[in-house]
Amino acid sequence: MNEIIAAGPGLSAWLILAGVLFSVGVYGVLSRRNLIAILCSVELMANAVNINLVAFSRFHGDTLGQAFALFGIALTVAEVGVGLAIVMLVYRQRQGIDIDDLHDLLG
Amino acid sequence: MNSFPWLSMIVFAPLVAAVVLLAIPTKSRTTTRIVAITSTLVSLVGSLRVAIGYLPGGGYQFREHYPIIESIGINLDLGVDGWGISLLLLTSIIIFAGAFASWTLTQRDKEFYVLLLALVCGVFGVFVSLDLFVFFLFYEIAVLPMYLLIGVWGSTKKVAEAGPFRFLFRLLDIGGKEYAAIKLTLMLLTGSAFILVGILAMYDSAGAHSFSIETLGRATYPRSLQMWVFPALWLGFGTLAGVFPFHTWSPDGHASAPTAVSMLHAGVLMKLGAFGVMRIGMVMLPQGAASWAWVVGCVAVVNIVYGALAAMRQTDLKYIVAYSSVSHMGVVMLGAATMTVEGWNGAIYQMVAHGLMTGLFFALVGLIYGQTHDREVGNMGGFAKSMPAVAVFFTIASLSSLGMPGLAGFVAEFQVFLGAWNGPMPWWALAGVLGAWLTAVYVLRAARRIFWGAGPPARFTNLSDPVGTEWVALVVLTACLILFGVAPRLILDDIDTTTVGYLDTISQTAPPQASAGVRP
Amino acid sequence: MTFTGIESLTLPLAVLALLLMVFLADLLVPAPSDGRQSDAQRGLGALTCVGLVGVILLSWWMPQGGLAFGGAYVQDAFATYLQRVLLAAAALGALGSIDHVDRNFPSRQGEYYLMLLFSLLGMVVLAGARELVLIIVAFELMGIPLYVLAAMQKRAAGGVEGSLKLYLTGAVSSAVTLYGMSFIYGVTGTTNLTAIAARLSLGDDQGPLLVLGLLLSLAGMGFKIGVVPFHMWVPDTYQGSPTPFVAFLSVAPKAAGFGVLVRLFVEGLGAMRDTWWPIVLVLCVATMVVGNLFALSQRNVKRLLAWSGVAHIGLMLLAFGIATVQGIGVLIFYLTAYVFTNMGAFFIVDVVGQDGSDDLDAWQGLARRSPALGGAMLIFLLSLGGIPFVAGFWAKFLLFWAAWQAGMGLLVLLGALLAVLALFYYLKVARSMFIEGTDGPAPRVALPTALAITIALLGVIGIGVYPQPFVDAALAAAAGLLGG
Amino acid sequence: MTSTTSSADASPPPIFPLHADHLVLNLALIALLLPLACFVLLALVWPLRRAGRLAGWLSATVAVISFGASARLLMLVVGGEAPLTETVGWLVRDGKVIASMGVHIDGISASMLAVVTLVAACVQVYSLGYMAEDSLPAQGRYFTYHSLFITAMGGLVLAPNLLQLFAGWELVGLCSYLLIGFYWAKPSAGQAAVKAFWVTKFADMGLIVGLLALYGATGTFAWDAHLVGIWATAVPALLFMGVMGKSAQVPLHIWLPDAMEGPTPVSALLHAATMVAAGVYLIVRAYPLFELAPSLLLAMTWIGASTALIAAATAIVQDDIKKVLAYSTCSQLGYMIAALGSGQIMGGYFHLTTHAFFKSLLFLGAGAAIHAVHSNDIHDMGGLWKTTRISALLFITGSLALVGVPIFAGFFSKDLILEEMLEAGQYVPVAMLVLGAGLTAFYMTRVIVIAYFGDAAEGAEHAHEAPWTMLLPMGALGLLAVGAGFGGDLLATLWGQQYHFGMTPIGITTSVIGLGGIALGIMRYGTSTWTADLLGGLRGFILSGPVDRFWDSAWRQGLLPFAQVVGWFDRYIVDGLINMVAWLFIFLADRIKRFQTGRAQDYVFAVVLGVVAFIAYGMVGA
Repeated sequence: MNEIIAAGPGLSAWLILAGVLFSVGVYGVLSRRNLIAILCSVELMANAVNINLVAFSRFHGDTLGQAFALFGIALTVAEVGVGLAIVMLVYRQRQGIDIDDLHDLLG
Repeated sequence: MNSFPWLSMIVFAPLVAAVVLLAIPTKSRTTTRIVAITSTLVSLVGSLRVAIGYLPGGGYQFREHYPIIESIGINLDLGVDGWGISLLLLTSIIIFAGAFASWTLTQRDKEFYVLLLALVCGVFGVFVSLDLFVFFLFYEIAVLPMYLLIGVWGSTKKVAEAGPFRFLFRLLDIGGKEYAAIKLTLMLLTGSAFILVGILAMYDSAGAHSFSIETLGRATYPRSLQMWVFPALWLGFGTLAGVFPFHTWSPDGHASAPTAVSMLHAGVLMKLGAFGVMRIGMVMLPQGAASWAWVVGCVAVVNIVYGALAAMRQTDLKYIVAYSSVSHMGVVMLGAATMTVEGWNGAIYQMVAHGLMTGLFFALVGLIYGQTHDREVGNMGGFAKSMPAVAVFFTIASLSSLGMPGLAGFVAEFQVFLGAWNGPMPWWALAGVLGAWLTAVYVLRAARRIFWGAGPPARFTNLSDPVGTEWVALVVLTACLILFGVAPRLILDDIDTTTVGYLDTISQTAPPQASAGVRP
Repeated sequence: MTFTGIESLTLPLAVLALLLMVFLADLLVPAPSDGRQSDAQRGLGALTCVGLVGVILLSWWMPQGGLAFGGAYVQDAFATYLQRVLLAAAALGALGSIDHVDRNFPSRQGEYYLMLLFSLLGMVVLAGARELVLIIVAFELMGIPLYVLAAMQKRAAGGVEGSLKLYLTGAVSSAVTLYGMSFIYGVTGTTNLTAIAARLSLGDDQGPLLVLGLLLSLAGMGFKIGVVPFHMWVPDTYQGSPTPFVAFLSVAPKAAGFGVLVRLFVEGLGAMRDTWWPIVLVLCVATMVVGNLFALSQRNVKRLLAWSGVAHIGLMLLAFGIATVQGIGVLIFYLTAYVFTNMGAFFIVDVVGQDGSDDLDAWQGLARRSPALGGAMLIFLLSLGGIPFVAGFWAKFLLFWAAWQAGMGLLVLLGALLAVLALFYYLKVARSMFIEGTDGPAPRVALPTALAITIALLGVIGIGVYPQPFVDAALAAAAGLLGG
Repeated sequence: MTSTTSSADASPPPIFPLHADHLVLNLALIALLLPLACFVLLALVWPLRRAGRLAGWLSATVAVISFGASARLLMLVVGGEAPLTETVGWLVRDGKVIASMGVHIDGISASMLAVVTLVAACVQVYSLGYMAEDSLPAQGRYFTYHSLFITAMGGLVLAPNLLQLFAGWELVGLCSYLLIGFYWAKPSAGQAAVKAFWVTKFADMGLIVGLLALYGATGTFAWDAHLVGIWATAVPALLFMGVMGKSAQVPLHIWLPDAMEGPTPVSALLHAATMVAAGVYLIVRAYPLFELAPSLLLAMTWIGASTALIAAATAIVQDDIKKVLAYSTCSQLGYMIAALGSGQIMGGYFHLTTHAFFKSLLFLGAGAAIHAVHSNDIHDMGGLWKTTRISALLFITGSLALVGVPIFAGFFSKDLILEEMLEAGQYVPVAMLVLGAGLTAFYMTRVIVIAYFGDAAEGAEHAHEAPWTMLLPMGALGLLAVGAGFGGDLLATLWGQQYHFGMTPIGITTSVIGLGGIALGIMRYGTSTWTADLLGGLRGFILSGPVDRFWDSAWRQGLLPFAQVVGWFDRYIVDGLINMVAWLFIFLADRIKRFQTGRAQDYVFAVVLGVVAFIAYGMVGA
């Protein structure tokens, strides 16, 4: 493990990039009020993971990570697809997609 | 030895009856009662059969064995010794009487009997279990139905509380039957959490992969373990036994509960706790018990005197009787704490005596309350005129509770005091004797205020003596009180054999100097 | 990758086949355009249920112990046990859903059962998955249909909101899980759990990134089973979703989630137990405490059961954290008991709530209006509370038994005391049913629902009275997994 | 399965070992168990009990038979039958009997049994007439209690050990409670009954502890055990505490005057002749224990003498004829205790027997007067001599015996006491007792003068003489009151002691003082009206009941408020803490609800927080 990081700035840079992207995504999820924007942020987090996977794959010199990333992309797509459907339901019910409007269930 | 499974019959007859009651879609009050009473009669006959068939010489007899989870050492292992027999008899007598005492119940009587019988099954189970786990299991069964029994069929005392804690009283609905029910249940189950921990600690430490009481009893536990497991068991079981300061469920619970439930709970269930402390705590953890005996005894003394004083202050009839239970259970615990033959004989005997006595008390209180719908002693007076028989039975119960020779209470208390005098701290006996006097003070005061005086107040015009089946409970319990008071050796010999056997085992595992060092 | 060992995939394939059958049937059955109920649509639920029973039976006839996908999937005793639990939960869930679905969204019945089966397929695979990619795929296969199912009541007030909350936390958690797994892969260079375990057992320096990966994965999984602090969706989603689905949601994903936790952290990263154990311990305590405390003041029965479910997860987490044969055995036994208990309880919630309110007030006098329902609910509540002669008692007791032997005495005490606290709110429901209220008409109970409740009840009592075969099987399954 | 032992041990011991050929034992058992059978019969067969008269005759017959058996028994014992003890095991410890029940027959118990059954038989026959005006169920109840009393008292007297004696002791206390409260509808009767029970039971605490200590020291309840060290004093001292309650010694005498609420025959039997003498009997019985405690004996002498004097002084101012007699009983019991304290068991016991006869006679006579005028007040009885001459004569006979006029029974026993005490050098107590004798003469004269010869009261003029059922037993007792003094030799034989009577200076002094008291009484009350009272302030002080007031304030300002405090503590502190815990949970649960905000982003935020915490742990911990 340590040798991986020690191997050069290459991998670390990618990992840091992925970490930053992931954090940005998290920040987006937490701060945006528009549901679509939140979905985008989720997508950003997923893509950060993909960068991670691909970087590791490149580093290990095998394709396993890339395959993993492909699966990840597919899953994210499915997930976001369902997410959009839910957003549509929200819109139909409330005529808006502001997440702050949704707090009927609590306590 | 007869191979007929007497103990199973005793334990499960009420359960079978409960299931039968659930299954038959009867609206008939009489059928319900016949089924219930028949099952209690079966248990009573079984208990008598076991008591008569028990051979002198001690040890567990009438053994039965059925596997439950053999792989981790849990079996339905049944058997009785002298202690078990006494308490089995007590339970079957009380429940037999209790089934009659609830005869006049009007609402939802079928459910009532189902729960009552389920509870009784648990009580019987505890007294005959030779498997610690099954012991615990039955223990929990015995505790839980109480919630509904009190919650549904209980009676409410409206307290108009003043003072700084007013808000608390209103918020928690103190005085309500639901409050009493949940308080009782939660306090007792909190206790059982400690019991569980103790049981697991013993199982683990013994390393025999068995919950068998005999197997665990043969094991020796490190002193450090005993030093904390015993108090855990004492607190756990002690909560049910009404040990100060965890007794406060008892007055509220007993006061709110319907007659038969009060009878059973004060009469038998509190004994489960004391029985647990002695049978599990003291016999199996002798070193821990010897080291803690002085605490157990001192708290028991507090119970006796404190309970009696608190009873003196009460104006609600049921609270008086309930606090008297707190006081008298102190006598049981005092006997247990002495770790002497006399003390233990007396403790077991006191369980029987107090069970019968308090059962009789609650049956009578139920009769009175059923007619007056008032439990305030101050409102009563002169009831002997319209209910002379109730007055007589009440007096007998009072006399037994204050230790009148010729009634069971004296035999028990006197032995306990003998044990206390010869135990680690002789002054305990003084407190016990003082408690007996205080009992005389409050119980006769109550009797005088209820029954004596010139005729009942105008609002109680329709009072009458018990009718029909209501007599059964009173007569049976009184007869037993006198019988066990006059001829104690009917059961004392068997109790004694068992006690001596246990104490021998203890003295082998815990050398006498361990207990000699108790006196600080 | 070859397809040798396809016979090991019997169970997932059977579920898939059933799924296709239902799909086909749904295509063939005409959906009433006006949204009215139809027998044919109702038949879909029956088909699902019967099919699932068939699959359960099949599980006794299929080959055991085989590998598939080159070791990515294993049909060992642990997987089989867990799958039977999952299938039973699904079958029971389908049975209990028939009436509800028919009442509330009659024209979308196929959709409902298909989603249920999709999710189930994911779970069934998850139970045997020993490879990170497969785990992730199965995890999502399990999760995504749940978002859909949660939103089935799309016009009801909280329906969409509950689904959205589930979705948002779920999506973030998935991303976190994936992120964590990417580190595990990155450090170990493999995605196969057996290979990871082998690498770790060599005693390599594990490094901070592996720890990071491990913790992130744990966080993601924690969402699915509802561990504090990833639990907050639980009560809201339960409240907003169709009740029979909640019955399923409250047990099956938990079982599958625990299955994958065991696979990943015991089988794969067992060597790093010292690292993850303290965190699990903290989570366990937090989950028990938070679940019970929040449940205390609930007046909505669905929310109450949701919070109590959180508390139960805390207890199961304790069993999981012990990670001994006894611990894992008890964990899956606990799940078994929990399936019957919780589902039965939720079905009754469904019956009582069919008039629109899940509030405690609607429960008043239930035991008088319908003694059978009241009695059944009481038994479920007692089982949840861990009272003797019902399944939950054995679960709780054995858990404490195992925990004690693993040296966690204080946690046992805490658990036992919190169990008392839990009884407070369980008895609150009992109080409503038995003590308060007056006579009135009994709530309508449809035949399938009644059947489902009865089966759950039989399960609860059956396990309670004769637990030995279940306990032995669970311990044997755990022993197979850990080689104990 | 545990091993089975031989079934020989299995059979329970026989309840009572009846011996067909053992006359002494059988007589004792008849005297003891026949009343028991009668009690059980009356208690269980309620139609019989409620029939009243029949129950009364049955009970009285049984009492007479019981007396017959006791008398025959006494004769046999006098005739030289060896002491006999027959017991069955009652309590066991470690397989060995530690306490047994049974009968112990020797001179003391046989003579006491005869006295008890004799007085009981007289009183029961008397009651047939006295109680005739009560309702039939009440009469049935009355005689039921009486049957129980004979059994209990017999059990006490025949006790083979102190434990059975204690059992009988408590049971006679119970009978006392029941009979004092016989008119339960009267509030004062209820209070008196309860008070009697509380006070005696309070004293019994000492008795119980004494038994415990005795057992602790010797492992038995035998009265002839050999005690050493502190227990040699402590055990008898504790036993004596019980005696003080039962035998109404100052300051525990307060219950006895109140006990006069019961029917008068009850006062005669329980509160004059037998039950209150049980304390004296206990000391006599357990004298081997008391002997070893000289300091205790000294204290007993002083307590007895003080009681004799104080009670006699109190009796002077009472207007209630029964209260006069009650205080007189206290006073006479003081004589007995003082005698025993000086080591004169023979004298004390002799006085016990004579006192039993003349005091019960006095009570029965008083009962006849009350029966005649329906009032207890001596002023309502004025001039009864004219209408009820026979009972008046009998009452005067009893009075003379009490006062100790020579040839009457009381003279001999009192003389014996004083003489022996003087020999023992107890000068001050003897002086107190002699003074008491004078007071006794004075108050009895006062009663007789006012009640029988005073100004004619309205009720007394129409009074009728008592029926024969009342007069017959009074006559019998009257004979004894006159003649029992000559039984000293008999008693001495039983005790194996020498007794010979001789006129001594102290006897003469006492007689003279007694006659002086009589003269003073006649002068004081025979000539002037009672309202002009010489005693003035003293009278007021005595009537205000200083001892009573002390106990009353101990109850009202000590025990009751303390119980209130305990009750408060229990409700608000002990229970309050538990409620507080419950409330805390409810409060907490209510407050933390707000953390579940309902906003999805907060939920995600929680997830993120958790993740961050995990990462932090990973960074720090790993």
